[in-house]
Amino acid sequence: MFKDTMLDPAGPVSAATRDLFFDSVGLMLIVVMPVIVLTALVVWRYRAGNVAARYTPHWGGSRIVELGLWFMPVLIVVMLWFVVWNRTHALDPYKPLASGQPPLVVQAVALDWQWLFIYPDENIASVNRLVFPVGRPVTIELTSDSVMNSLMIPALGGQIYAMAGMQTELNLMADRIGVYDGRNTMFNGDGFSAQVFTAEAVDVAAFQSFVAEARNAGEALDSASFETLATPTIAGPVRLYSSVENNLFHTIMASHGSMPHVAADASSTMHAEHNP
Amino acid sequence: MNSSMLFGKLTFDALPFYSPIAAGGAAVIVLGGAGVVGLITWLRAWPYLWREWFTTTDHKKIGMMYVILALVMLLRGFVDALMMRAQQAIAMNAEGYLTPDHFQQVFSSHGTIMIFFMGMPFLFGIMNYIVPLQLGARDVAFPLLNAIGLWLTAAGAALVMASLVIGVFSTGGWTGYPPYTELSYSPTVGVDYWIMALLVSGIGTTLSAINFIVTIYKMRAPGMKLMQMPLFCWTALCSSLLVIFAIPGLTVAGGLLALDRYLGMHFFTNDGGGNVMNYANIFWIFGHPEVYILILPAFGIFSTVIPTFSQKKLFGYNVLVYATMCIAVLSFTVWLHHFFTMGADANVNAFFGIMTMVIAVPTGVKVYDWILTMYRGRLRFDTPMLWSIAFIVTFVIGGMTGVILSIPPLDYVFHNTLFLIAHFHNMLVPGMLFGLFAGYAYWFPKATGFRLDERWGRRAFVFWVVGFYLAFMPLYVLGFMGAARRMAYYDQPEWQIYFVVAAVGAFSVLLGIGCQVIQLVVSIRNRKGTMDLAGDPWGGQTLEWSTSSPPPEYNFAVLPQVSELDAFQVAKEAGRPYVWPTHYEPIEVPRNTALGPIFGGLAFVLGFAVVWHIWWLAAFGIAGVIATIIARSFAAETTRIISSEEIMATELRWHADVRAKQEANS
Amino acid sequence: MSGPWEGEHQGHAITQPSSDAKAEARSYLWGLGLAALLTALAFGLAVFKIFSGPALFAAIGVLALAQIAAQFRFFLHIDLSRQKREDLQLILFTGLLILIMVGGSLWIMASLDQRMMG
Amino acid sequence: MTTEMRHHPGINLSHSRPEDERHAEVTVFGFWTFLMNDAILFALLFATYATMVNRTAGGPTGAELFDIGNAFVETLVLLLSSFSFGMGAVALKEGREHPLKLWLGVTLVLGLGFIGLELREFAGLIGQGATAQTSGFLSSFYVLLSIHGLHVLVGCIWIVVMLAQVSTFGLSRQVRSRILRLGLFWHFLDLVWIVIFTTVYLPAVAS
Ligand code: HEA
Ligand code: HEA
Ligand code: CUA
Ligand SMILES: [Cu+2]
Repeated sequence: MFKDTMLDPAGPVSAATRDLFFDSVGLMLIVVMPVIVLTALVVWRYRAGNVAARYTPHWGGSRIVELGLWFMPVLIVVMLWFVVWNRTHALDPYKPLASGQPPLVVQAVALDWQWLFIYPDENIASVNRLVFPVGRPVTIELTSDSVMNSLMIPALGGQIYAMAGMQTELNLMADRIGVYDGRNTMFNGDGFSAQVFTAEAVDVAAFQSFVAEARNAGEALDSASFETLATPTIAGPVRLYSSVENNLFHTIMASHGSMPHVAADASSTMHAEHNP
Repeated sequence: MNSSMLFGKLTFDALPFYSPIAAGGAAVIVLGGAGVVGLITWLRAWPYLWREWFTTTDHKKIGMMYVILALVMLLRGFVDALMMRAQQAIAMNAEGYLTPDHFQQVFSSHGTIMIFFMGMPFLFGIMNYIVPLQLGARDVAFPLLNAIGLWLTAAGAALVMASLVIGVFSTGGWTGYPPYTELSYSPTVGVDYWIMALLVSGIGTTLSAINFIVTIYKMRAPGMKLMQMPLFCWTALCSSLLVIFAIPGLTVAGGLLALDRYLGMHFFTNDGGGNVMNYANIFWIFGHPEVYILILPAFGIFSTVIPTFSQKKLFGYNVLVYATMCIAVLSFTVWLHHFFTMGADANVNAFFGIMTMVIAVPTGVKVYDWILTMYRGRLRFDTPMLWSIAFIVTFVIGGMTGVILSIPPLDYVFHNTLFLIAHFHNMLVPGMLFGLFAGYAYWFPKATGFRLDERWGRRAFVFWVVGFYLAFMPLYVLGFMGAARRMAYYDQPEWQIYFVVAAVGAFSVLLGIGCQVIQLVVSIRNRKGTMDLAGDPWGGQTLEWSTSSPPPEYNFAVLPQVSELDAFQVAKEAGRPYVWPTHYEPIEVPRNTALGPIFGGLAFVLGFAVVWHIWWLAAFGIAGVIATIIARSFAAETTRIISSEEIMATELRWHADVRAKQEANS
Repeated sequence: MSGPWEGEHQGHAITQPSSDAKAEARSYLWGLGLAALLTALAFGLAVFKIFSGPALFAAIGVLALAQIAAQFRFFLHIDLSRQKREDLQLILFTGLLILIMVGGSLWIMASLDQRMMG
Repeated sequence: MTTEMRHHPGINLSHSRPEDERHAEVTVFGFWTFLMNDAILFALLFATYATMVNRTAGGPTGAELFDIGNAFVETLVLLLSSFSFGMGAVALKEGREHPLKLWLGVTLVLGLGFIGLELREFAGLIGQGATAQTSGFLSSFYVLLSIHGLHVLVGCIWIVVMLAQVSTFGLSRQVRSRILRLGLFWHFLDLVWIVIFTTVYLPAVAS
């Protein structure tokens, strides 16, 4: 039922998230369970029909009890603070994952309504299909060529937004071979529901053959073919590109010159938004 | 002169013939509206409605109109909810019966309506009716402002309804994130409707909130100290303060988005140096306090209902007051938790996560106080109490999932999934909505003189509670499985069963609502049996029960003298619940005025004109508003005197009712 | 913390209108003088850049706060010593919220900008 | 200054009748609540400006555009108008109708003058091609300034209305209470302007 989700982690990030989940829920139940149980007990015992129960209509407070009330929730929340502070730093999506191997860098571009993955070191690209070696960290750099998107692969861990003209980062790793679901979770229009991709954790040989397959794909990804790719498409097919124009990712970012630092070279007029 | 100058962007294409379902919805609205208008005309009720209701400045009638507006919008919001549940139950590897575009309009209007045109008006309605009565005041501080607030809210609601018939509604959700809502991605008028509806009703809400703050600070009964106010007044005060400080966020976010759309500016565009992240930031500076605006008055209702039906004093009044203030202040320090996944660094995320959790403490203390109020009480299980008990048990589950979401690494997994949807319905339905239902059942006899039918109330309660669990617990599960929110269809076979269960739950809620409708009819028919004009059917503790049901226009012929908490309860225990003088003073009350409907009408016209770029009409609307304000400021006579004879007659009638009841009891 | 009916008849020290008015007029003059001075200083510092960098911005900011305080004191007749009133609490609370909202926004936006430079 | 009891911050009508004070207390408190709501609105616009100031999208920066002299004159005009309103309030306190009208008139002229100066500045900028559509920075600049300017315009209209009402009703209770609130509004606008020149103009020339 929870196959390939946070509860059945396929990588270190989602495993750590699962542990965090159980730790924190455990802590919270200490103060939440009593509420449910006590309510049931009190409601039953002090029903009007039960004249045997004590009745103190004027009892409206008690210093000691009132102070005591704050104690447990404060205690639990303070414990949670430490958990939050530590784990938020430990699980910062920008933080490179500990591993003997250098991470595989993938540049993800959110389009209407598909995902483009550029492999800068391999100089290939794929659409709606992310392939990476198992056991090796993946550093995904994200931007958007359209509205705000959010990339998530539940089996591997959390999500982060992709925004035009900006770059965010997500570090993930799979420690189990498998084909996982990935999708955009940030509503972005008509094709939203179908904006899914497969995240394939494969062994090194299979990754090499994926790269080879792409190299033989025939079409190269340059500004022109990117332009075709970027036209709104619902449930588009998987595509592979044999090569990628130099620095395409940053050209896409610069074409939406939002951020101060890229604004300078916003001269590139690549399909800028039309202003009616 | 060409037609685009006359009609702006408005053409016949704006009529909803693009989809049979949309056309059907529009037809229901148009026919329903026409039916109501026809009925009123047939009954020749227009003069009566105009005189007694539309032009009134009586806070009690304004309160009732708010509640009626809320109930109408509630039905619309619920139809939306049913449509979504039905769609998602069947849309496995299929398109379903709604096109994505239509589905998007549905969740956007559902969220917008539920928050702004159901939740807020319902709350403001109950606050309007009850707060002055609980304060022992004759009126609110600014009756005219109050009426204008109502009509502006209604104008906003009317804009949302109009979008169903003329044009389309936004597809950007209740949050309206750009750049999706920018002109380049959402070129239709939907987003404009959304912005205008929110801006107009935002002004109305602000006016009402100012009115409540001043009323609570300055109009309390002689002797009543702040710390002797009923808890509901405290929550109304905190909620109103939150409105004052939070609504500007909505105004700025919506206004700047409108400037982008209308004047081509670059606040939130992808290009031209726009900054989409700032929208999220400003929207949530408003949006987070907004959810506490909705929940705090509900807390106040529970704090009133639970002691009454436990026949016991409220436990820890002071603590509850301070906890409420804590929550109100803290709600301004947590807004980033709605965009943990935007990519701020770990220090920022951890800080806001920690601040969010702090709110669990005062909320938890409140929950404990309610349980301790029941402890050693004599619990009567009338429907208001049933809603309260179901609230306590269910709300803590939603609170816990809220705290889960406030842990950033967990939010990375649950953000934008149905887990989040489950969390907030878990707060809004058992929290706010059950609170509103409790308040509705509790104060209904105050407003009408007779009680709601218990049997149908219990049936509704059962269907609602069962329906709630069935409709929303599966969404938590789906959230774990990674199901995103706002999906019109999906391709994971194992999800479908949960969606089907959720649809069954929504259907159970429908039965609950059906019971409530029947309850209303049955209660009116059997009103003889539950009539209590003396005014205190539940054994209430606060001042609103110390006057007749329904209360006279001036509320209190003699202002109560207050020196303690729960003034009415104290007076009853001292054996002198009512002080009946032999001599009455005349009372000055505000005159009726057409200004409320005029402002509402102008605001609607202005909003509509701006949506459709009909600039001459917009200019007319603005000029009308300015002219009306100036004209009003020259009006001299705005009040009217109720003579002491009239008051005497009314009071004596009530005294007779009270005596009859006392005799019947002894 | 009092209802409107309390204190209604507490002694209204009805002062001589003329002397009161004179004091009031003096208050406005003081306000004008101080505000003009602080404005001139702020503009002077910025234009002539007697020093620069963060110190300059800090100085300008302090001058603005001083001028706001001066205008509150002399034009709006609000200061901290007067008896506690709801209005004053409201103003101070608003100040706190502005601090939270503006400070928070700047902190958040700076963090985001810095992390998204790619 | 005397230790008279003040019922509310802001301009007081200390020698008026008690029910006057009560009426004023309620409406003035309501008006303060509104002003605080407005203050938050401006605060958010300031925060927006601060996050947009570098987003010039290749267009001109503040340092290149702003005319500090003009800003200085605008500041003085607004400050003087605050003072002249204050003198009006003193006249109101003494119940002298004629000087009150005169000072209100002066304030009105100064207010209109401010708006004129601002419009002239905008026209100049637009002439250089620096429009609200040029960049996020300029959008936020124009909007921040125009919202403040609109408030001043509303204040001016309000002054005109009050002049008419003083002529029609004399210094009635209503009229005095309204002038009181107008005064709070007017001084509030000056406060906002202090923040504007401090965060918009001065940093631009100082950097
Ligand atoms: C107050 C707020 C509120 C309430 C009460 C509800 C109530 C319900 N909501 Fe919803 N909902 C939202 C606020 C609310 N919602 C918001 C803000 C969103 C997000 C929108 C967005 O994405 O932007 C949302 C989104 C949302 C979704 C979209 C999920 C997605 O994104 O995929 C769905 C799906 O089915 C849903 C379902 C329901 C259901 C079944 C109910 C049910 O509980 C039932 C509803 C029933 C009623 C509200 C009661 C009607 C009662 C009466 C008519 C009373 C009758 C008469 C008398 C008393 C006399 N809601
Ligand atoms: C009435 C409405 C309401 C209320 C009261 C709350 C209350 C809380 N909410 Fe919720 N929330 C919403 C309505 C509400 N929320 C809505 C509408 C959204 C989504 C909007 C959208 O995106 O469309 C949302 C979203 C939302 C998010 C963003 C998630 C995301 O987008 O990814 C977060 C994250 O922190 C959150 C947290 C909380 C917390 C911690 C509380 C706390 O206040 C809860 C406190 C209560 C308890 C904890 C229970 C009782 C306490 C005890 C028994 C004591 C001890 C307990 C502990 C120590 C744990 N909420
Ligand atoms: Cu997102 Cu910069
Ligand atoms: Cu929140």
